[in-house]
Amino acid sequence: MSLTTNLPGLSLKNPVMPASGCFGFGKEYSQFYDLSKLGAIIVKAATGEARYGNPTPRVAETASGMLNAIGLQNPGVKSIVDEELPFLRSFDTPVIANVAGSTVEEYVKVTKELNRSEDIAAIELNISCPNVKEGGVQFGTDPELAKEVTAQVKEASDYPVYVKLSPNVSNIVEMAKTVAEAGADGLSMINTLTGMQINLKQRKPIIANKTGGLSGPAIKPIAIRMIYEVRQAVDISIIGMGGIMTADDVLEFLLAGANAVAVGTANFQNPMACPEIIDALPAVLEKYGFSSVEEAIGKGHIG
Amino acid sequence: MSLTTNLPGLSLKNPVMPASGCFGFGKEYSQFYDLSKLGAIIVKAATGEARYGNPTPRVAETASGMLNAIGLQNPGVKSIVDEELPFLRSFDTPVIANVAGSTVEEYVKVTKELNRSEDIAAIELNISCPNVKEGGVQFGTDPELAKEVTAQVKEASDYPVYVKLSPNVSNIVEMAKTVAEAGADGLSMINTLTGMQINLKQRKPIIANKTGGLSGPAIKPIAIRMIYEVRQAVDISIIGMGGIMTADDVLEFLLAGANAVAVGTANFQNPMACPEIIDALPAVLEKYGFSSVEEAIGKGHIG
Amino acid sequence: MITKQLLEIQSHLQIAADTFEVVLKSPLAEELRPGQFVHIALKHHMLRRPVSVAGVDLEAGTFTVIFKIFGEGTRVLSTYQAGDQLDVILPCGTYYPIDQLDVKQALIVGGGIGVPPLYYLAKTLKEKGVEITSILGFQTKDQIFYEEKFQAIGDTYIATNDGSYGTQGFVTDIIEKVNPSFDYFFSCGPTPMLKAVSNQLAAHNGYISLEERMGCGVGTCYACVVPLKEDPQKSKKICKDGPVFKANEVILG
Amino acid sequence: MITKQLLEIQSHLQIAADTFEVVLKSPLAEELRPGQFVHIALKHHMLRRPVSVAGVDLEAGTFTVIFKIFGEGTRVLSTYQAGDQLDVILPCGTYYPIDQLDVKQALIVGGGIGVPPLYYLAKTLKEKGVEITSILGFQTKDQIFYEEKFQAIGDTYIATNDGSYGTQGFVTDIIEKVNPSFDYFFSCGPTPMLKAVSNQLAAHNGYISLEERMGCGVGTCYACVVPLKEDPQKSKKICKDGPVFKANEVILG
Ligand SMILES: Cc1cc2nc3c(=O)[nH]c(=O)nc-3n(C[C@H](O)[C@H](O)[C@H](O)COP(=O)(O)OP(=O)(O)OC[C@H]3O[C@@H](n4cnc5c(N)ncnc54)[C@H](O)[C@@H]3O)c2cc1C
Ligand SMILES: Cc1cc2nc3c(=O)[nH]c(=O)nc-3n(C[C@H](O)[C@H](O)[C@H](O)COP(=O)(O)OP(=O)(O)OC[C@H]3O[C@@H](n4cnc5c(N)ncnc54)[C@H](O)[C@@H]3O)c2cc1C
Ligand SMILES: Cc1cc2nc3c(=O)[nH]c(=O)nc-3n(C[C@H](O)[C@H](O)[C@H](O)COP(=O)(O)O)c2cc1C
Ligand SMILES: Cc1cc2nc3c(=O)[nH]c(=O)nc-3n(C[C@H](O)[C@H](O)[C@H](O)COP(=O)(O)O)c2cc1C
Ligand code: FES
Ligand code: FES
Repeated sequence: MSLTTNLPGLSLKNPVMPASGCFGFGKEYSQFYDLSKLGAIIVKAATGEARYGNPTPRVAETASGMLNAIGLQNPGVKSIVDEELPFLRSFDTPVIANVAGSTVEEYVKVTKELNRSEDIAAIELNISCPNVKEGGVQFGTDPELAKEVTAQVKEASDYPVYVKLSPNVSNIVEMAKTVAEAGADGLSMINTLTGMQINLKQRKPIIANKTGGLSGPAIKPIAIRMIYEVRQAVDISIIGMGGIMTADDVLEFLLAGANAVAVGTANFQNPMACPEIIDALPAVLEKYGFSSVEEAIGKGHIG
Repeated sequence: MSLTTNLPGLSLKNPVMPASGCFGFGKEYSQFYDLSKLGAIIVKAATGEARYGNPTPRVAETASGMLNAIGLQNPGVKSIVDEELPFLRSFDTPVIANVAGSTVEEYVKVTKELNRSEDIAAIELNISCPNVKEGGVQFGTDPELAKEVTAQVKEASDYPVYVKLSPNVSNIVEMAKTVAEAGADGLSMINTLTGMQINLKQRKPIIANKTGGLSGPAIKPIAIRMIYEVRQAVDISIIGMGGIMTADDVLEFLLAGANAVAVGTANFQNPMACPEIIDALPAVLEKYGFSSVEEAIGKGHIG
Repeated sequence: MITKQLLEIQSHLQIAADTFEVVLKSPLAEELRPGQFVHIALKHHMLRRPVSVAGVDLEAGTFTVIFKIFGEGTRVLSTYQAGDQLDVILPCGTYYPIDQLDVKQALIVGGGIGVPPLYYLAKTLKEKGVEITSILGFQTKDQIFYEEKFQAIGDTYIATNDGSYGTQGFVTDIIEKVNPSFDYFFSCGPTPMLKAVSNQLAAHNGYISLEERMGCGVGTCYACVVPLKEDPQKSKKICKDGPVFKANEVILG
Repeated sequence: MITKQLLEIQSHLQIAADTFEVVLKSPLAEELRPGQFVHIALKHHMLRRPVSVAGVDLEAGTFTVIFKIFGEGTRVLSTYQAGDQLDVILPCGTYYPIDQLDVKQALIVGGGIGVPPLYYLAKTLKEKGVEITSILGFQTKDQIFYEEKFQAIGDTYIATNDGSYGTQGFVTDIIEKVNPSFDYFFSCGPTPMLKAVSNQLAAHNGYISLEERMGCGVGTCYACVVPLKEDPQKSKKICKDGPVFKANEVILG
């Protein structure tokens, strides 16, 4: 059973990678298993300078999901390139850096700084973080801004660029087309949906930032729908994510049209989620009549 | 403990009503309990003529939610006015009619036909049904169309008009402001989020219509966030809904800013959901220090 | 009167591969008629699971359902034990209108998990003095259940898809071979089977029982409709107007 | 080495109002140090629940946790029984660095569910010959647990918010009244208590243990940070760099 899948700049031994923000820079989970097992690794967002992020509480639990408003806390791109990424060299798996910012200039600056690194294989352009006051989600919901930032980052980057789309839009296909035309090598979808939970005792939102991003199985139907629709409209590669917990879920994303998948929230519930899903995938593919991962991609579009 | 709440045209004995499409026209659930118990009843959508709706399967189960693509099946507004609504006369609870259509003309026609009925207290203008090919969701995602249909229906209606918003938008506050300015007496939010589930065996979407509307606890954080945001921007009444299963959930919606709430999917899991929630509500309000429903409305906005 | 009840499981037995027979005690057991179903809630699942009534024991005040593990919900159901409680809506839907029919000889045609309701029907007909011929289809030998119970009621023929037991092939093959005589046929099973049987027996009077994914199970949500032959723009609800229909009444998908 | 393990519950006892003591068997029990926590998974819940280690039995290869029902997750945990299995990540976080400290007299200040880790700490200190004074706060009398166990280790004072037992008021009232002598204090409890205690004892060396809502519990997600006094734009992760901090190291919210 071949699990390989090929995307621009990424020849993956299997289609499963941890999602940005749910795996730090790999150190912690490397205590649980050999990271070489992973198809790839998407690391936590990098911004131009170190960021503190939002006040706590930053997470809340919801029905089949969770809210988070970390607010892009990270040590800044320089420190990431010099102190975090080298650790991942020792593993036989490609690394994807996640680029964030408040202005087009910051996105470009981060991208250029990442060109310095030889530890990455691609960048994921995060225009969809709903948890920061400036930038973040606006880039992901306004096609003009999305186009601008994509074009400039693509121009600046030595690596293939995957644009990470926000699901908080009226028309996901329009956004996908826009960034594809602006030069994106691939898409990454979906980021979280903006949500809120109110603490009945305290009479205020649980998350200090008030709103947070909803992730987990709760949003899987929305992710599948968006990937399915985008797959029919653009032909660049898609890294699919949103609520993946099992190898069955991975196959559902492949059928919808994803070329590879990322696993986010599931890592928190089960630090062994990624390797367990990878181990289970061959049997699931076989059960549903597929002889490879590549064969399954986009096969949910008949009828 | 006073459970009353007052909205335009609706003096409710309690804030809990079944949501449109999840209660038919009341007959079936009247076998389970006395419908007079309910704060109000929102009945299934009415269109100008009878509609068959979508092919089956029309529903699927998801993590803490469900998808549906009924496609506005209904016997047509005339038959609803003459044959369905009179049944609800015998109960001591106001009825809200749900108005749908493919064109502004159809919406207006349905509204005028409903003026004939003496069995309703308000109408809910459904500009957000994601499951019909024409009309439906476009009205709910395009502010210009939403404004137009709201203004015309308001003009045509003898009853207060609650506009039911779609959550499938980049900017819910803009939509709310737009319909408020166009004359809406109240808002009803949220309708379902567009989603999909793929059948791994059949390699195609489970729902024959491919996409369906996601409802249930999975979407509650999105509903709460949208109501909270809209509450800060417009001051017309809000009927809140999306994933309500318990009296705790009702209080969360009140704190977010809803003046009353609707219960949809929960009815399917538990036909006694509405009366059980109503019975549990006084103790929940007391537990969290409220002496009436009205006192709790909007109280989650401190800090 | 349809109600929601918490019912205690009296017994819970595996009777074939992935197939379980569950006996539930209910004050409403005696009201359950052949063809009706019950709608079972599962914790942590939004939607209930419809399962047909496979028999009623009036003295014990119990009824039986038989289900096969299909997905997650039926898998959860299979882990229950005697003494556990189930949240059930019952009785749901219509029944075979056998009191209004003048039946002397009945042909029973069932496939897979369509077999359980037909056992209750066949037993009830037999008690009224009707002569029964049963033709039952299963995928493989290890999936067969209730063969002896059917045999005790009348001539019984079994088809398996893989030929591991009885006739290899479909129920329609047996109907053609055996050519039983009957004045009404009653069929339940997967839609392709119902279609084939209805076509084959188009010249006869018959009733079929349908399945569809359900939301409410009580008639409010319009999830479970089936279009009518007389006017495909009209439909009936399987959960309320069905699951039993005249064989020529509806369009099978 | 941090790992995820399926651990069997050896005993599960209610020890005070809404408060349960659970003993778990694990090959890693001996590695668990005072101050560390374990991260417990619950079916049908996305996030794990962090609970402190309240004791270790080296011979039995078991450790103890004590939790109070707070919301849905701890309610579910309270329904488990001996023999059931729990999916647990352990050991998590840092511990009180008692091996590096020169302690002769320790003051233990705990509030509510902050008390359990302090019992393990106090017992360990006592075994090293340290003299212990414990000041514990609870809401009401029926919530008090482990009083005798603390008493067996050293002088123990109890405060209750409502005065239903011991001193009415807060642990800080007792500290003021008793004025115990100590070279290090160790405190765990609700943040307002930690703040009050840290202020009151600002002139002393001490360690506190913090709580925050967690995502991963292992240091990857940045959910559980606390800002540092030396530079509030810098932070540490409670799950990995904590939960134990020097009393003057972090800014309490
Ligand atoms: C009127 C009626 C009577 C039935 N009687 C029986 C019976 O006696 N014995 C038996 O084994 N099965 C019976 N079925 C089928 C049974 O309801 C399904 O096998 C069961 O719902 C599958 O649930 P799951 O969670 O295992 O599968 P999943 O695929 O995990 O279920 C997902 C969703 O799809 C629905 N679903 C999937 N397959 C079906 C189906 N064939 N029909 C209706 N809903 C479906 C489920 O109810 C659930 O909402 C009957 C169905 C109907 C409509
Ligand atoms: C390091 C650490 C050690 C702890 N040790 C203990 C202990 O020994 N005994 C004990 O009873 N409790 C302890 N707690 C608190 C315990 O984790 C919470 O009471 C518990 O998570 C509440 O879960 P719930 O499902 O009952 O509440 P819910 O409110 O339903 O939980 C919802 C979400 O909020 C989180 N949450 C709510 N309150 C807290 C809290 N105070 N701290 C962290 N997360 C919270 C939950 O983990 C969950 O993710 C500790 C917390 C931390 C951080
Ligand atoms: C705690 C947390 C932090 C996240 N941080 C980032 C981030 O820094 N950059 C990013 O692009 N996405 C981030 N995400 C989004 C995830 O990468 C992923 O798109 C989303 O969670 C959906 O997948 P899931 O349901 O599997 O978690 C974060 C998600 C969570 C839960
Ligand atoms: C089966 C089904 C049918 C629905 N039909 C309608 C409808 O006809 N008109 C409408 O405005 N909303 C309709 N809705 C949306 C609900 O009224 C409600 O807005 C939504 O389901 C969210 O609430 P819930 O999570 O409590 O179900 C329907 C929902 C479901 C599940
Ligand atoms: S399942 Fe709701 S109408 Fe049949
Ligand atoms: S909980 Fe994830 S970093 Fe602490």
